[in-house]
Amino acid sequence: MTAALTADLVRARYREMLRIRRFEERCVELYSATKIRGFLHLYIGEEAVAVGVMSTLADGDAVVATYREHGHALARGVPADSIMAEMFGKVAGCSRGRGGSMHLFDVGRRFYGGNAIVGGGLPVAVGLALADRMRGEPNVTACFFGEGAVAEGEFRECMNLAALWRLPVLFCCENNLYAMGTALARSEAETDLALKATGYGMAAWSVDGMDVVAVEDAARRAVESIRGGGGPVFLECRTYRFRAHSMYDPELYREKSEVEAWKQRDPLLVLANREEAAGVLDDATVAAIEAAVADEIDTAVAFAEEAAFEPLEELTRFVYSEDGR
Amino acid sequence: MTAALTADLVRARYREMLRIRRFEERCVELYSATKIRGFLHLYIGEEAVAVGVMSTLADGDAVVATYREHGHALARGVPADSIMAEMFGKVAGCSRGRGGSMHLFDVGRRFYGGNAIVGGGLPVAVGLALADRMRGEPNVTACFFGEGAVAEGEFRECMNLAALWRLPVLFCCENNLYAMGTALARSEAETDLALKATGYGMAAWSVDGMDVVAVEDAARRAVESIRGGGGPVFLECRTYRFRAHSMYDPELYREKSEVEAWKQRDPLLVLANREEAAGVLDDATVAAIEAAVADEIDTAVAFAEEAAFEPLEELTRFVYSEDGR
Amino acid sequence: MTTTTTTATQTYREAMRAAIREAMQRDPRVFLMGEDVGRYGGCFAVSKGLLEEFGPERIRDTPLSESAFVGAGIGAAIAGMRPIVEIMTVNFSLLALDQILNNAATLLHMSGGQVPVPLVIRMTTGAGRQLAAQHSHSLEGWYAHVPGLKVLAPGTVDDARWMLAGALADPDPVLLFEHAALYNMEGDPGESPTQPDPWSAVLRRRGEAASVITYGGSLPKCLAAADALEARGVAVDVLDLRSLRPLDDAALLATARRTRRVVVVDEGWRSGSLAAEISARITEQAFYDLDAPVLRVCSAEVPMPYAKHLEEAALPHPDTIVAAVDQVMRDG
Amino acid sequence: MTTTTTTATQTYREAMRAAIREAMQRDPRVFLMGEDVGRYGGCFAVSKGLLEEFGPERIRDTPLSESAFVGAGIGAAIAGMRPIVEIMTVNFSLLALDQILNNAATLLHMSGGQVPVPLVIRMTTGAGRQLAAQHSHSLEGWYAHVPGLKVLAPGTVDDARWMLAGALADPDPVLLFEHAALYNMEGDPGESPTQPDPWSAVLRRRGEAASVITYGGSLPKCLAAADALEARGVAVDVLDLRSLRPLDDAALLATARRTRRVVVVDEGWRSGSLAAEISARITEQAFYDLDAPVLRVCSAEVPMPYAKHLEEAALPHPDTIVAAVDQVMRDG
Ligand SMILES: Cc1ncc(C[n+]2csc(CCOP(=O)(O)OP(=O)(O)O)c2C)c(N)n1
Ligand SMILES: Cc1ncc(C[n+]2csc(CCOP(=O)(O)OP(=O)(O)O)c2C)c(N)n1
Ligand SMILES: [Mg+2]
Ligand SMILES: [Mg+2]
Repeated sequence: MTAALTADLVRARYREMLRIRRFEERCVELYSATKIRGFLHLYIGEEAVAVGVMSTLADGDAVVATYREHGHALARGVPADSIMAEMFGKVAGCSRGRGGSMHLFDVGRRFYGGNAIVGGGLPVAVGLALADRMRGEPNVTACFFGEGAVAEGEFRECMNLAALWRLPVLFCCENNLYAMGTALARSEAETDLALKATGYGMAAWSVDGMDVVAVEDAARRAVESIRGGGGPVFLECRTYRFRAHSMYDPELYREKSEVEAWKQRDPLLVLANREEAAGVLDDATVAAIEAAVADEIDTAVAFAEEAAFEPLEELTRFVYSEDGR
Repeated sequence: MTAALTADLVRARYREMLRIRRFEERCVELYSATKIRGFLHLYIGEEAVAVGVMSTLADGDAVVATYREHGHALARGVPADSIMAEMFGKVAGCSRGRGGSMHLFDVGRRFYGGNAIVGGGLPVAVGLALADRMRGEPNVTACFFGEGAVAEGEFRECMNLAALWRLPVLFCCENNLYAMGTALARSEAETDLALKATGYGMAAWSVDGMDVVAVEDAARRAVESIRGGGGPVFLECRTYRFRAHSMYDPELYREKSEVEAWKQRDPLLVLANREEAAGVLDDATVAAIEAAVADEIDTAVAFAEEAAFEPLEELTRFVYSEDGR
Repeated sequence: MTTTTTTATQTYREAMRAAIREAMQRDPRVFLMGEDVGRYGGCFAVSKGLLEEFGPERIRDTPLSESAFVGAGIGAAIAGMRPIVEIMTVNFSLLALDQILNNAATLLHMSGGQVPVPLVIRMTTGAGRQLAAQHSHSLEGWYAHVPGLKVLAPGTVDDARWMLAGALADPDPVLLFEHAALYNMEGDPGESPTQPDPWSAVLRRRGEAASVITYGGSLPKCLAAADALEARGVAVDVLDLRSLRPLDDAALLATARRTRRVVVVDEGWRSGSLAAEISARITEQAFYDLDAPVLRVCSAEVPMPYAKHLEEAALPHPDTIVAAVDQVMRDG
Repeated sequence: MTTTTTTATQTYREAMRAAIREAMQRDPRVFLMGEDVGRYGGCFAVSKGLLEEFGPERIRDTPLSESAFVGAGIGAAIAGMRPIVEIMTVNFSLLALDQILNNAATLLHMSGGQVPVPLVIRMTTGAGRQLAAQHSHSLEGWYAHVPGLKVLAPGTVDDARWMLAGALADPDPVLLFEHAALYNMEGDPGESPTQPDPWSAVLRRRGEAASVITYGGSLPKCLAAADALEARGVAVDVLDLRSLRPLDDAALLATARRTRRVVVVDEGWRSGSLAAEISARITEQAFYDLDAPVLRVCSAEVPMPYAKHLEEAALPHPDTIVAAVDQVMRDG
């Protein structure tokens, strides 16, 4: 498969990861400028996971993510301006300003959020897959969650239910080693996450989550197997969060040196250093990509700035459906 | 160890299992006579599990059971009369008539109930063990639950927490193949329950739950290892429920023939047919045991009949402690 | 579809079963999912026989994983199915509350209107069968506190037969509470709905002396109390709320203003009960029309005891309701 | 124990930390358990520094397993320890509700008095920080519905400093709700408790025009409203409930009877709010002493939106409280 990674694809993946990186860097500035509020969880360092997995999904497939989902939304094709507008709390936002950073939605792209309860998105993903299965649709539901979620009962119930009913779910575990300040070894008695899947009779494998090509290959195998009726797959992506858990995290729980070591494996560098990238990502190309990305983000920020706030009279809309009573 | 099973012990175990059997048979009559109400879940057929495990516990150890706990209470030494009085709803009952069949308690014997939420007792057991551990007490907490509970998130969270903190818990899974009408294979993607424990890095083994000697040997090994600081153990006891799930179960989900086949492995027969029992359980001995058991149960019923009901003025007692405010 | 036409009297249980069967026959998107709904026949035998008729895909037995299968119902509803999720009893629904409150009730709002959740969750509620402290809760009032949810409580065979269709037709999550003590109640639901849509309250008795406002399992008790009062020449309104969220304010105020004396009967624990909300609403909006303070008849504030005499003492009864009506008529 | 003596003003956060530290120094049975209470320093930094002082056994980080570690707290309490379990926010407590309601609240009763559960559960509650629909609930009123539980809501630095000891001294399960918006509030808790025990309400302002009854995160808003009214020559009572279960009925009735006009302020959703219970109780017991119906100022019935202007519009504010007081004074 790696052979299939043409120069175009190398550029495309690099660009996609850079979009996420620069988008979030801008979010940090906008947070300091109090344009963005609430919790802001950055995906910086983990871009290869969302980009690698999303590139294997079809339009009909569904996605469920967590509160750390800017990258997933961007990689799934949710327009940057509607995401930025959402974080500005504007009506033009992808959730009309009701959700904010933690609750990005885009049903047209089957992007079902944006769930801020750890493990809370998994049952929903199982249900989306159940519906596809009952209707004989060939879709796969990709569900992203952190390794911290593995300790939640909801995770374990869902792994069993999906395996028992052989539902088309890709359980994509983003193992960035920490749940806020809790290292995996202080959260799980057995830290080999893929091993857990065997307790549910589910196929499982681990992949280097800093290498977008490796993630894409692993995800493609998983998605093909799932689509072929092979039942759910648990995919552990070994990655790392370069930034704090959120904007309010003093990072007392890890050494700067550890962070630095992982930064040596920055997914942008890892891709640039792969042989397929040789000569493809020259300075001019990268500069051009940077420029295009900067453009897109500037446009998104301008769009968000100019967008309107929802009128106060609309406060209680969307509590119940308008076609309901 | 089996060698340690002297003639006295054979008689003792037989007698203990018979006590439970006859006690519950009487309960059925009393249920029809509407002396006992609410839900009544019978343990008949599974006696070897409670008797085998309890015989390995010390006074300081703690026990947490389910709504199917008459056998556990009796085997733990809770007096038959206080259990019967409880089911009659009398103030002399082991829970003052507040709990009934599903909520038998006897703190003096560290018997912490009697929990009617499937999986609900496990976190409590983990906490009892945590307290012992923090205080350096050598106690073990034995937690009984059915195989159906394995699907609950609470079970999975507790397995992980106990293993992570290496708490002195014996997880005793009574695998009687059905959760109400749901066969294990329709509840778990992986039906090898002991295998699941590996996902938590916990020691686990399975045992013939119809053979009290086998259960006792397995439980003794487990309890010794736990007491020795080896961390929690998951013990699967393969058993079978001879009666309906409760008083209202038409048993549409299993074949009479299956029930009959398991009755050939009645724990009373299995023990009687063991070599250690040869010549020990002659007709006279069995008759004497039957007589003694019948006596005990008659006394318990008479006690329950004569016992008083709690006065209505006491209705709202025990909502808060009386030494509280 | 003779299977769905109802022949004269049937039980509340049979009516609910007929409603489920009819919904499944009419709409292929509808399926029933929950613990022991299939092979066992339903823990209260409501779904008995449906597995044979519709098969295991649509009468779907689940493992004991309340959070996962309720959440799966949410996901399936989002994707266009019309799941009916059965939770054996409201006590166990606590294990699925994260999914119900944090997802079912919020997804439409969090997504800015993109993700409606047309899910129906059925569960039994209430005490009265000596099932003690972990199987006797009445938490429907709790659920009625949550914006984004709708809550129905069929208290008659008629509503057991016809309310479900309204719940399934609704685009938002609807919780249906069936009081376990009602399953054997008999009545004739007729061939078609006679009541208005499920969301409005219905006056089950009409009188001028006072208003008794109730729902679900307490309705038969209130009707019995009304009969007893009638025998003494005291005629009262008995208003059946039917929908606990939204509440039919107009109906509440109409009866309160007409009789000027109100008793609310609710099996929930008194403090923080739905009865408190009804009392507060009536007082807020009809204070000057009342001749006496709104009274509440609720359960004693005790985890339900097993012993029959204690459980009975903890619950509302026709005689305690009659006493409350006498009281509210003496007041002022 | 200089660490526990308080030097003049400190924040609500520091006061809570001092209370925990003092409890742990005084009683070896006390320990703190929850997600990120240790290495991370507490998600709201309440427990910052305690790991270094007491070590990982007594400042115990847990996995993300709300049901297991809350239940473990119950078991440890039963066995004689005095756990303080921290749940990051009330929204996540839904995952532990089975343990809290079906075990902590019922074990004493189900066992006929044999199994008290001396457990303290601390959690943050409330909105106001643009955390949207899954992180902004105010469910303390829900918990106050449950017999067997006690519920406290410290609304001042003083109570943050001194209430915990009372909660730990209680033999039954006590839930302590800390409104996240209060952590940076400053005050001087003094060297020892000045307030009565945690279970009685306290009059924070005294006036004759009307009574404002509130608790927790809404207290500062009510005090601001009282100031604004004062400036206009209108003096009101501001009653801080402090304990939501049990409720201090005597204090509720005393203020209601004296001013004859009551406004209840509660951040919970209006329908089924704790404010409804307070309205119902006052009406039941002091109907003839009231000059106007009890009014409620609550949150709009909407899952909390993210956008600042929408969130603010959904919550009670000093001006909406002032408006309600003006209203209740116009009434009747
Ligand atoms: C049920 C629940 N418990 C606690 C939290 C608070 N919380 C938010 S993110 C987080 C850490 C989750 O870690 P992980 O699953 O590894 O995802 P990551 O943040 O590392 O991407 C916690 C504890 C929550 N949101 N939901
Ligand atoms: C959380 C929860 N869900 C459902 C029930 C209803 N219920 C009571 S017993 C039971 C079956 C449990 O099966 P298992 O754990 O195997 O124990 P067994 O009855 O076979 O001993 C069920 C579903 C319950 N009590 N609690
Ligand atoms: Mg993580
Ligand atoms: Mg079983």
